[in-house]
Formats: sequence, C-alpha cells, structure tokens
Amino acid sequence: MKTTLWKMTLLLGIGIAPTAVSEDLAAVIQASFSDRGQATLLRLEQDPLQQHCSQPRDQPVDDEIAMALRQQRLDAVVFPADGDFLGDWQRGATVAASGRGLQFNDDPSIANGGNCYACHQLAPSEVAYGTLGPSLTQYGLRGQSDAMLRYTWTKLWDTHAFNLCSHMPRFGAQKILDEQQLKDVMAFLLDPNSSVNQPTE
Amino acid sequence: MITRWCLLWLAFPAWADEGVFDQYRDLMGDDNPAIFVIDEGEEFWYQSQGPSGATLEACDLGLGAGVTRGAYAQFPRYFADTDRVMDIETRLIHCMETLQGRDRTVTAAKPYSLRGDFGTELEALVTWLAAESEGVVIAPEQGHPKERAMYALGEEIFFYRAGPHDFSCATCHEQSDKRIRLQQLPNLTDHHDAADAYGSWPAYRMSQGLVRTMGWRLQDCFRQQRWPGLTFGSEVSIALQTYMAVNAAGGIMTAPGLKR
Amino acid sequence: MAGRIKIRAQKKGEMTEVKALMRHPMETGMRKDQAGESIPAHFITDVAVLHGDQTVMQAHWGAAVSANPFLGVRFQGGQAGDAVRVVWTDNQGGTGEGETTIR
Amino acid sequence: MNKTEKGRVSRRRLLNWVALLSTAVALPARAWAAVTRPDTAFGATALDQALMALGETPTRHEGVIFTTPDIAENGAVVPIRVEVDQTVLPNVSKVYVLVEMNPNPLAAVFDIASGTEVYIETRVKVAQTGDLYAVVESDGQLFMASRETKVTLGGCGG
Repeated sequence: MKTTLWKMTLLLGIGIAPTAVSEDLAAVIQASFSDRGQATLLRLEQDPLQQHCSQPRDQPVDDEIAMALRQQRLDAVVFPADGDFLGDWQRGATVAASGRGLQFNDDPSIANGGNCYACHQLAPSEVAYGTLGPSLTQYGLRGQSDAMLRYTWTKLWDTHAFNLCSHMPRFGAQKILDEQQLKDVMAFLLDPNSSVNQPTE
Repeated sequence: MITRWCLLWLAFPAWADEGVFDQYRDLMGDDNPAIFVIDEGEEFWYQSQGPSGATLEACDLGLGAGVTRGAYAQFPRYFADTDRVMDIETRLIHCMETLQGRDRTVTAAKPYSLRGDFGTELEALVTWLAAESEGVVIAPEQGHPKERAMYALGEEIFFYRAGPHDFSCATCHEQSDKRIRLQQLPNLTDHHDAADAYGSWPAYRMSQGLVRTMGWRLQDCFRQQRWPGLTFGSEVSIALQTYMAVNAAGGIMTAPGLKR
Repeated sequence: MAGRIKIRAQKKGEMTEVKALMRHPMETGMRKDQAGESIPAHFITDVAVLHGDQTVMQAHWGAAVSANPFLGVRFQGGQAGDAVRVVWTDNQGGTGEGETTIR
Repeated sequence: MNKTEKGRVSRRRLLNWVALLSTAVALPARAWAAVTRPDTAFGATALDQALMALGETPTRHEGVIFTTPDIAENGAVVPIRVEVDQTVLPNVSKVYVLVEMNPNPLAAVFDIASGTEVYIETRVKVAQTGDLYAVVESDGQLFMASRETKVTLGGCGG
C-alpha cells in the first residue's frame, strides 16, 4: 500500500513533497540527525524522484511511475536563456576538479564544485579520477550539433531525464551549479581545445 | 607488547589490492601508529575515573563483565539492561555512566577528535577493544528481534537518497570494483568487500594522523553526502553498523587498519 | 602519554635493522583548529639512534616529517641481546625515549 | 657541516639537546658530539635557497638511490628511502631530504656515524605534486637524486 500512495502522489502532480515512504523510517532518520551549518534537516525530506530511486538496484521499477518521472524531469530542464551552451573550458576544468560545496563544513559564500573527477575520467593528464561513471575523455569527438548540446546540457541539468535513478547529481535542477558554471563545464567537455579532448599519450 | 607488534605486523600485508597505490603501500611497510592508541586505550580501561573512582573492568560488553577478548566482533548487539541494540561506542558511554558515575552529556559531548586533537578517550578504548578482537570472526548477534529490526532499518537507510546531491550510502557502496578519485570503494552489499571494510575499522587515518572509529567514518560519510550532522549513538548510526556487520559476518577482524 | 617510542631491532646478516615509531603530532604551526585558531608548531627537532653507548645516527627534523614519525636505519654489527635506544627532543622542550634489544 | 651554518646554531636548542643526552639518556659523553642544526637551511622557503644553504650546489649522482612512490595516497604521509652505493660514494656523513613544494623545503638531515649503513627510511609531508630530493655528503662533497611524487586528491575530493 506504500507503493499505491507513491503512485497517487506521482500521478496527481509531482512537485509536492510526499511523506509516504514509511512514517517510521522518516521519523527515525529525522531523529538521528541535527542541523549543521547549511545542512538542515529539511534536506532529509525526499522528493518523489529520491523516493522512487531509494530501492535496491535489483528491485524492479514500476514502468508507469518511471515513465511519468522521466518525462517530468525532461520537461523541467531549463536551457540557457541566451541559447549559448558553451562557456570557458578552463573555468570548467576548475569546476570539474573541485569537490567542495554544500557540505556542512563548506563556506556557502564560495562557489560549489562539480566534483566530476570523483566519478569520471576527463582530461587524460589527470590520473586521479574515479570510475563510478563512464570515462568522458575525448567527449568532444561527439561534436557540437544542436542535439549534442541539448543532450549534454540535459545530462548535467538532470540526468534522470534520460537515465532514471542514475547515481549522478542533478547539477542544474538542484542548483548545485549555476548556469554559467554549467556552460563552462559544457565547454570543458566539448571544446576541441579543452584538456578533455587532448590525445592520450 | 612484542606479541601485539607481531600480530599487527602479520595482519598488514592483507592490504594488497589497492592497485595504483601498491608501490606506496609497499614503501609504507607494516608500521601502523595505531599501536600507540591501542596501548592508550588499554590504560584508559584500567584507569579509575569519575565520581565512583571505578575502572571499566566490570563493563559488560556482551560476553560478561570484564570480558574484552572477542567482544568487539559481536557488536552491535542487544543489551537487556538498556533494552537497546548498542554499538561499542554507546556501550562504553553506558559503562562510564553506570560504573564510573560519569555524566554522559560530558563523556559523549566530544567522542571524536577534532582538527588539532591527538585522540580521544573513546577512540583509544575502541581501538584497544578492536585489537582485542584481532583475528576473531565477525559475528554480530542477530538472535533478538530488536537486532533483526536494526538490520532491516540499516538496509533501508543504506538505499535512502536525499539531500541536494541525491546521495545515499549506496551511491558509492553498492557496486564492486569502483573507485572515487583513486580510492577503492568497498561494495558494502557484498560479503567479501563488507568483511574487508568493516573488519579494518577502527583505522589510523594517515591524512589526519589519528585513529578513527566506524562511528566516525559513518558521520563523515554523511557529511560528504551533504546530509546534516549524524548524531553520535543515534539509531541510524547503529542500524548502519548493524547492516555492515551482518553483511561482513564470517569475515575476520583485522583492525586497526591503516587508511588514507 | 608523550614520549612513547616503539622500536624493533633485528639482525639481518652483518647488519642490524632498526625501525622506530614515535608518538608525536608533528604540528607545522600552519594549521588552524576547528575554531579557526592557529595550532602552535610542535614537532620533533632532534632524534638519535644508539647501539649500546655508540651513536649510530643523529637527525635534525623539520615539521615536514609526518605525524607519528617513522624512522628506519641500518648499522654494521650488533649482536642479539644488545640494547638499541632511540631518543628525541621537540621544539617545546619535550623528550621521548625508547629501548629494545636486538633479536 | 659547512662553515656558514656553524655560527648560527640555536643556543637554546643545543642546550636542550645536551640536557636530554646527559639526563634522560645518561650515556657516556664520548658517544655524543652534539651536531649543530642547520637552521638557515631549515628556514629557507624555496628549494634553491635551501640547497644553497647546504654549502654548494649538489651534483646529480647515480650512487644516490632514492625511492619514493610515484603516486602518494596522501600527501600527509609519503614514505621515502635513501640508500647510497658506497662503492662509488664512500664516507657518507650526511643525508638531507628536501621537498620542493613545501613551505620549507628542507624536511630532515641525518648525521651518519661511520659503520652505519646509508639506509634511511622515514615518512614526510608533501604539500603538492613536485620533486623530492635526497642529497648526501660524501667525502665533503654534495651529491643528489630527485624523484617526482604525485600527490592526489583523496576520497570525495572535497
């Protein structure tokens, strides 16, 4: 009956934060944490997407819900107002390398990082890259067609629009990075001069 | 002392598979500064403290009053005297209160070292007790319904996504053979990985020059998950330790480990 | 609590290998604590390794030696049962000393 | 020991040292010719400056065998080993360890007694990716080896 509640919430209008998970679980979690700096207890309340994606991987997902969620995420993507997708790749490299931001010990007045290297290989010269996500080295070879620009932007803005329950953060939708930072990361990925697109040795 | 040194020495080549850091680890050798903290913890155990001026020798860690050998490996466990499932840290705080008469608002106020500290009493006690379980099979109790409920709760929390980054424990710890930057990530849903990881805490954290406990590790995970502060001794903390310990059951305690 | 040293001294053919771990924070003076206050410099400045009454090695250290310092040295000779000692002083006047026998 | 250093010994430090040796350890005095600390070199804030303070620019030499990890798991603890091929570099009396990118590059100086192998292992802090240097004094001359160690960001990279 837990699932029925989710479904109703989802189908009736996504965007309001439901409390359907399990009252007990939510209460236990709330009682086990306390506000610290910018990280308040509000962060523990799940939105419908987080709720849907909080199940072990081997559990089948409900297609109806999944489709509704994916479409909802896709519809909510905000593209650059000026139509320009590409910023400065060097500034993008800095965003990709920084893992700070939004932790309770981080200074909120300093810009957040994207921490891309935690999970992805990017510039071949950087050896300290993670493997949770696919390698993005030579990503620029995919070109700069309009479709490619919009696809890449969407992946950064809200990965769930294509890949529901991906582990990747929603950098745009959750306001982790601002529009300019996203453009800079776009350039880091796509600019032929970017270190991402230099030949591997 | 000699025996312990040798035990530590033998336990360490178990590091082996760090890949890119093999050469670094080889050069590090087998000398783990945690050995000092083990001694300090043992001294704390036998030190008279608090209004009662008692030692912790009568503390029941689940195997009877004063039994320390092998006790760590069976935590978290249910204690009838408190009617709760406890991890080793909350049990120690309980013993400090009941045996030594020490105020828990003081003893639990700062369980873990902050920057610039050089170890806390609790860190030392936990390290010594873990060393008292070195080579022992990880066997957390699951006989009591509350122990089983803790495991179930831990599993739910493990997959619970929240916060601005949508992170759960599972984000980093439900797949095998993955790294974050260059650090190998244990798959805590997998028995072998869980056993290696759970069994190697507490550990000397080289970046901090300190021994850190499993309890500390969890609250630092949540910091990086962009969640609020995990309360020391909270249900979430004990539930996740139970989840890991049960997944690790059958593995061998190798702590104190040596980590980045 | 300060001043602890753990030492192993082992015969390796003609040589004796000494490995010592010292309990010391080795603060550089450049770090700040949680409250933002500077943590004062506190590090071992001088270390010596002795075989019996002979100095095998003396060292001067800066704050760049890692916390809980490790030192490994080798010297010629030495018999099982001989005393090996390691001593240190730090920049705040603290001292440490440890002893073992060669095996 | 080079001449410029001799005059700069911190008296207090020397006294501490002597006090330790005579009280805490209580060893025969002959074992202890307290060696002066090269304060100028320790105070140097750039590699060139620190090398210069050792007396002369060291010559690269294959006889200095310097082992460091190519990649360090953590810059706070980087294990190093210095050995010398004594058939080509005899009578080594000192070993210096320097870290290029540290605020004070000189990390440690070891005075080696005769009969002591030139075999030193320790662990040093390395602020960021850069070269590490081992400099040895053999028959009064300075020789060196250097190696790059990459210091990586750990864990979640924060």
